[in-house]
Amino acid sequence: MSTTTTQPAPTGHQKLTMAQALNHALRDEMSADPSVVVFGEDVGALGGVFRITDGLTAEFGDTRCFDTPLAESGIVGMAIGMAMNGMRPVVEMQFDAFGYPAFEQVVSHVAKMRNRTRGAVTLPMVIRVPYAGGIGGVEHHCDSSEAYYAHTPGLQVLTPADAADAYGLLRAAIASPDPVVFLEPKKLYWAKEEVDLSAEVPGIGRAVVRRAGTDATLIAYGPSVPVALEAAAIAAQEGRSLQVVDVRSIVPFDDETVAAAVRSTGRAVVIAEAPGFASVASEIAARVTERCFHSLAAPIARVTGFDIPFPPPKLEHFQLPGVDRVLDAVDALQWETS
Amino acid sequence: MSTTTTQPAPTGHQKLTMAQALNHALRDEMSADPSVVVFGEDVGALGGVFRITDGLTAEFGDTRCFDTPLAESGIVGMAIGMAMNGMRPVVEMQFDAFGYPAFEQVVSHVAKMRNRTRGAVTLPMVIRVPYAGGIGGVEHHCDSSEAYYAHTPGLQVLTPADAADAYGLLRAAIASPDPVVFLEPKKLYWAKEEVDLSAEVPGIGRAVVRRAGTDATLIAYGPSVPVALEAAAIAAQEGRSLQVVDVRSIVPFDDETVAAAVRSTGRAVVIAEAPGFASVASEIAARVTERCFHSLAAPIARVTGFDIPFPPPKLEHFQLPGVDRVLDAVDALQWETS
Amino acid sequence: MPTAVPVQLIGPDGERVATSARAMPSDADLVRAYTALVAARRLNDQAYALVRQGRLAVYPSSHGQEACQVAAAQVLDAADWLFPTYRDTAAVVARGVPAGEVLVLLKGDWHSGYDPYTHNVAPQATPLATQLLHAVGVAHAARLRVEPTVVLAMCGDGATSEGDFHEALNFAAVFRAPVVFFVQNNEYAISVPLARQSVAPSLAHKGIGYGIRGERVDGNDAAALLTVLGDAVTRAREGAGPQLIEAHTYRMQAHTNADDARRYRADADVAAWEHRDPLARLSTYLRGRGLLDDAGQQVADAAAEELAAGMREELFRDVTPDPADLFTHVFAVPTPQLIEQSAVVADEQSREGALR
Amino acid sequence: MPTAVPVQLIGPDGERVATSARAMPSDADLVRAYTALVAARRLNDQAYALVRQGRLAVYPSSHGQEACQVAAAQVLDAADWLFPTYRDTAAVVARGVPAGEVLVLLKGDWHSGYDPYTHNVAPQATPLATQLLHAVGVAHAARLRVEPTVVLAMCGDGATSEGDFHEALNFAAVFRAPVVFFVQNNEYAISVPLARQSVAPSLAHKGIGYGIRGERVDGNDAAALLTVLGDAVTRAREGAGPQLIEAHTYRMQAHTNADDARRYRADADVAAWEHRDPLARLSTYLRGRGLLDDAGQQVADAAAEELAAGMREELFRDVTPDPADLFTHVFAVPTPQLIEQSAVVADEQSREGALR
Ligand SMILES: Cc1ncc(C[n+]2csc(CCOP(=O)(O)OP(=O)(O)O)c2C)c(N)n1
Ligand SMILES: Cc1ncc(C[n+]2csc(CCOP(=O)(O)OP(=O)(O)O)c2C)c(N)n1
Ligand SMILES: [Mg+2]
Ligand SMILES: [Mg+2]
Repeated sequence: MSTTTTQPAPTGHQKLTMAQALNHALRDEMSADPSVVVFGEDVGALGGVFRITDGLTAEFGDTRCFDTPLAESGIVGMAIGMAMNGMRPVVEMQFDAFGYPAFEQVVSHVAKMRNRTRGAVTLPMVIRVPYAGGIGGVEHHCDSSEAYYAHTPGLQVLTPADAADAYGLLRAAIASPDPVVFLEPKKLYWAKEEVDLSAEVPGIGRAVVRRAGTDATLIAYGPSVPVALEAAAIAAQEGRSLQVVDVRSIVPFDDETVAAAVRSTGRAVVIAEAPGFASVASEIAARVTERCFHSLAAPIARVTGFDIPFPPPKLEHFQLPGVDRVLDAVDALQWETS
Repeated sequence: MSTTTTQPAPTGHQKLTMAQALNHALRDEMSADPSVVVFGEDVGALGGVFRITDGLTAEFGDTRCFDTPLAESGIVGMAIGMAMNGMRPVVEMQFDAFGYPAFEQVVSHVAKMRNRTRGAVTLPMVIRVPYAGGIGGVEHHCDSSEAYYAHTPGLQVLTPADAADAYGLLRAAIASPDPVVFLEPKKLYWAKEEVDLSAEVPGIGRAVVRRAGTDATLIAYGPSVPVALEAAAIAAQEGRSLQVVDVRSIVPFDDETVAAAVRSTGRAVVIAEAPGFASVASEIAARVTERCFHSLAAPIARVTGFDIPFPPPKLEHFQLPGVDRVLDAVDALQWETS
Repeated sequence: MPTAVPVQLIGPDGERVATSARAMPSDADLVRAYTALVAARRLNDQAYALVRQGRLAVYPSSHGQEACQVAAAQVLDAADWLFPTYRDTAAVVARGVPAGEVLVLLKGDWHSGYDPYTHNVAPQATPLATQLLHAVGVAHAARLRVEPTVVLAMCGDGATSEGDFHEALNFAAVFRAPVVFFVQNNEYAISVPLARQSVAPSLAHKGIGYGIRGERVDGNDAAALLTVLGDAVTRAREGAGPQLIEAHTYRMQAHTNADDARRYRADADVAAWEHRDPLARLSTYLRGRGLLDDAGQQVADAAAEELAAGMREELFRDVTPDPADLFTHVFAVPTPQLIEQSAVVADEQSREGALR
Repeated sequence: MPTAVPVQLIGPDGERVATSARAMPSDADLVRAYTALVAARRLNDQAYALVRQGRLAVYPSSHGQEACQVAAAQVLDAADWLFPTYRDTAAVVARGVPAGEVLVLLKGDWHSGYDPYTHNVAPQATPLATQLLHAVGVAHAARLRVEPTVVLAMCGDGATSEGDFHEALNFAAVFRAPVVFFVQNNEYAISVPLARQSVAPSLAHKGIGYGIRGERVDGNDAAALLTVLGDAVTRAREGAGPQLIEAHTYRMQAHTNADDARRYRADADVAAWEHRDPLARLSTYLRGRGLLDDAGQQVADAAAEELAAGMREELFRDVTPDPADLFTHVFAVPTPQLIEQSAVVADEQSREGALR
């Protein structure tokens, strides 16, 4: 084991950025299981453009963490083959929009292999995708691409909203017997939090109530969770009690937790950066309505990205669901009718 | 002009299959506008595996309708360049799932070119996709891929449900200054109907009420429209009056027509073949609920494909929303509460 | 640089080609290949008949390409892997997978009917060229574990145009993955002739751009195929990295039964290939060398007939696939959503049952 | 077959290479190129400074690659097309697009700041290799209309690994599209060195697999670039179909300012390229031949300084992009949904305005 790695050893509670937490998760899984391999563009010597794979090649050697030629379909396709042959590949798509060249491999193979072989061939693999906006990226670097994956049966789709979840969910993803598209909210990479590295690897498919509240429920995931929490904090000052649910696992979806939360308040707003049309937010609004219709005082509102290509850096704040827009949506939840 | 073409001349009313209607639309647009070019896999001498381009090469020459090397990203990418340089390409993806290799070109370029150049470069092009199930196709030949396109801002997404609409909508798509993903329900290719070839080219973005009804509204598009109509016919015998709306234009969506229809009945079922999660059906349920919440006696139901990879031929009827399943959903619309 | 002319060991007349420097396979290998060829041809013909009888939904036949099919299977060791396409049913069967299991896909019962690990045969791939990357991954994983596995990955001439072909060859080259890419150039991709697919001197020339050795072989000459593919497998096994082999052959029938080949090629074009038939050629050669006689032919025919009988039996057996399977094999543990959805189907079925 | 050694006309020492059979560009062309080189270098340096000053979000510099940039623009006619990448700002400017318009992308005001039709320059492409296919389409459309257009399409060494590179070269070859594919091999794709990208003898060898003529040229030798690219453009214009040119150059700076190149390459590696600088080389040659003197240098410097001053002026001008534009340019006619959504923003803005 090399000594060049800069992170502290992974034991117990630590203050970590989400990026560091993800790095720890990779290291811990690579240590625990020699079949875990990490590859993609610039993940080796450079440690990834976001440094998520920092030090892995130095620590585990370049057969365990390595750079590939520049071709995303190639990366995912090769990962499929390696997963077929005993490995647990974790691959990185450098940015959201650069996952699209791999779309056929993801939809037609990653998602289907277990199914087409009736369970004979399984693909324990993780596709990590730094996604969404908020970092002033130029075009093609800010897409919220979760709907494409979530709509595709056979993929698990996870997205953490803080460092602790990043650590736990990535470990769970790597340990999963089935493929996971792991969406990392870029703008949260550098947010620091307490992380318990010795906690048990969590189950996939559990939403969590991040803040209790009685008047309305904000349903968010990934980059929108901090927005929801901030909105709830402000609303509290204005005398309105907002509950915040962090979806975490888009597929499988935790209907129980989300529906219970909405039932308890009778009003809800779904928040997501992606364009709203035919999105995960649409799904949440639709399925929660199906389950909670008679508990609802108002239709579930959606605060999402507009149905436009992601804007240039100077305009991106108009596209991202911000606290004000969330609070506007809460205000519009037909309070007079209750 | 060659004499080998077998279709009758395009004038006035005719009984045509949807496949023939599409062929007429291509021919009429190619005749009207020399910048319209058709290309893809097997669209030349063969006339397409579904014969939609039958006779075009013979009639217009192989610079107007031609085969390309076998590469979908190449086809769409080349179409982008041709559209940039004065042509109106109409390309064919041979089957739904074979459009996925072109996904990056579609999402990152086709959908965005007008936007990124602030209108300086526009892409008047049509991507034709034979889609959905019901023909006993093996894996990868039956996907309902509309959600991927509908979720992508910058694409118009159309799908006809009968021969007349196939003719009119394809002409409208080719005439449109912006890109259209034109989804052709394979299982309806051979259904024959009266088509008025001299009718005016319709506007894009208009849903249509296919059948009047007062008790509940069935909202469907493409391959599910005939299912909805059949369900409505059966329900009528059982004394229930079902209205049927054919969406036709998924993007832009005709909120006015659909919401008015649902308001008039107070109950609705959305029907679509695609897996339901984060789908166009989710969107329709969510947006109609947003608009009609207080007119609804029950939550809008969805009858969609399950969240599973498309089944093998012998099992596909379990996946496709059938008349019985639609009627079950109608029965479950909480009639006791009204 | 690939040779200007494809390697040929036995000419269309069944005679040994004097000019070739390449070694002839052993007599035993040739006899084994011949038996397999007879079986492969029978398989193709039987499948074609089963389509007409409505027992198979569709069949992309390798009629005329059987030498490629047989050689691909024969050059591999048991621990090696084969990555076939939809057209390579005969190769999969030659590798030992029961025909009935292979045809599950085209019969429509399920997407794939065999366990890929039993014979190390990947599911037959439909999305063109995608499987080549999986092959690279399998090979690379084996290499990391220092296993002697070689992967033989098949595709057609048309598939070489796809981006995944490029990425697969490049990845294999850069990682020195032991993959033999085996292109069956049958001159057509459905209706599109090779000339509209590529204007390179040959498809084997594509190797150069990746630093991969490319070779051309007569795809209707089982002997040449055994030698060329066998040598490529050996080189790959010895660490020479990936190899690209282009076999020149011809699709004698339509793309599938659903295709109408007369729309795009003349019967005369097909007829020109009749005399290059791989079976006749090897048969003549073996008979000339005294390695095959009427008795031997009868044995081969009997084995082929047994295969065909088994196919008929399998395909006339009506299987009612269980819809519950649709939900069971999406994830290791079904999601709550899938449990709900499968209950819908179960409920429908029980009500239907009750009605009966 | 590409040559074993890249074409070089002027050596790193500024001397004419005696061994090359290729013609030297005219004196006028070389002087013109030199002025453009000085401007391109100044542009790179100025942009770098503007990043540090927070006026540009990011800048992928072509420092060290300016000879490629300048030659790419200079060999084209006005009606020809240029397809640049994110790194080819200098080429776009050399083609005549105002620097201020080009930098709109990296400044963050909009995705692309120039009208592509004014100078026939496509928007700078970020998704790697995708633009090569657009180039083929533009060229094919021109060819169908029997226009003499040639398209020069640029990409990096890394981008050659993408599937779209393969599809673009093959489409161009099959359709004989007049495209010059111009690969600037600067030895790195962000942190990944060429050796991990390809093990082919050269990237120019990739042409062989498509039937495309490939050539290698010293990417720091403006003279060689003008000749090799110029000849390729001429061949393409004359109907010889697509051409592939690989220029051997080096990325002297980090991938962008956001990158830390020391993580993956030694400063010494970079230093080894210092003496191959394209500016110094052409300057020495021109001075040696009496085509450049101090006065001439001053003129070039002054023009470059004017360019830089213009850049500063443009970039220190604060532009407040209008959010309404976000909705205006999605479709020719905004959908009802976009009208609703833009009203949300307008309402927010008016309320914010009211608050002030
Ligand atoms: C990605 C993709 N695009 C299109 C198709 C449809 N398709 C199936 S077979 C075929 C032709 C393939 O030709 P070739 O690779 O030469 O193989 P052959 O059928 O001749 O064996 C096409 C276009 C597909 N299966 N996958
Ligand atoms: C499809 C795609 N994948 C990944 C990226 C991220 N990316 C941007 S530049 C780059 C390296 C490109 O290297 P090369 O083609 O050699 O060009 P250079 O930057 O050296 O000019 C990468 C990986 C991208 N832009 N597009
Ligand atoms: Mg073929
Ligand atoms: Mg480079």
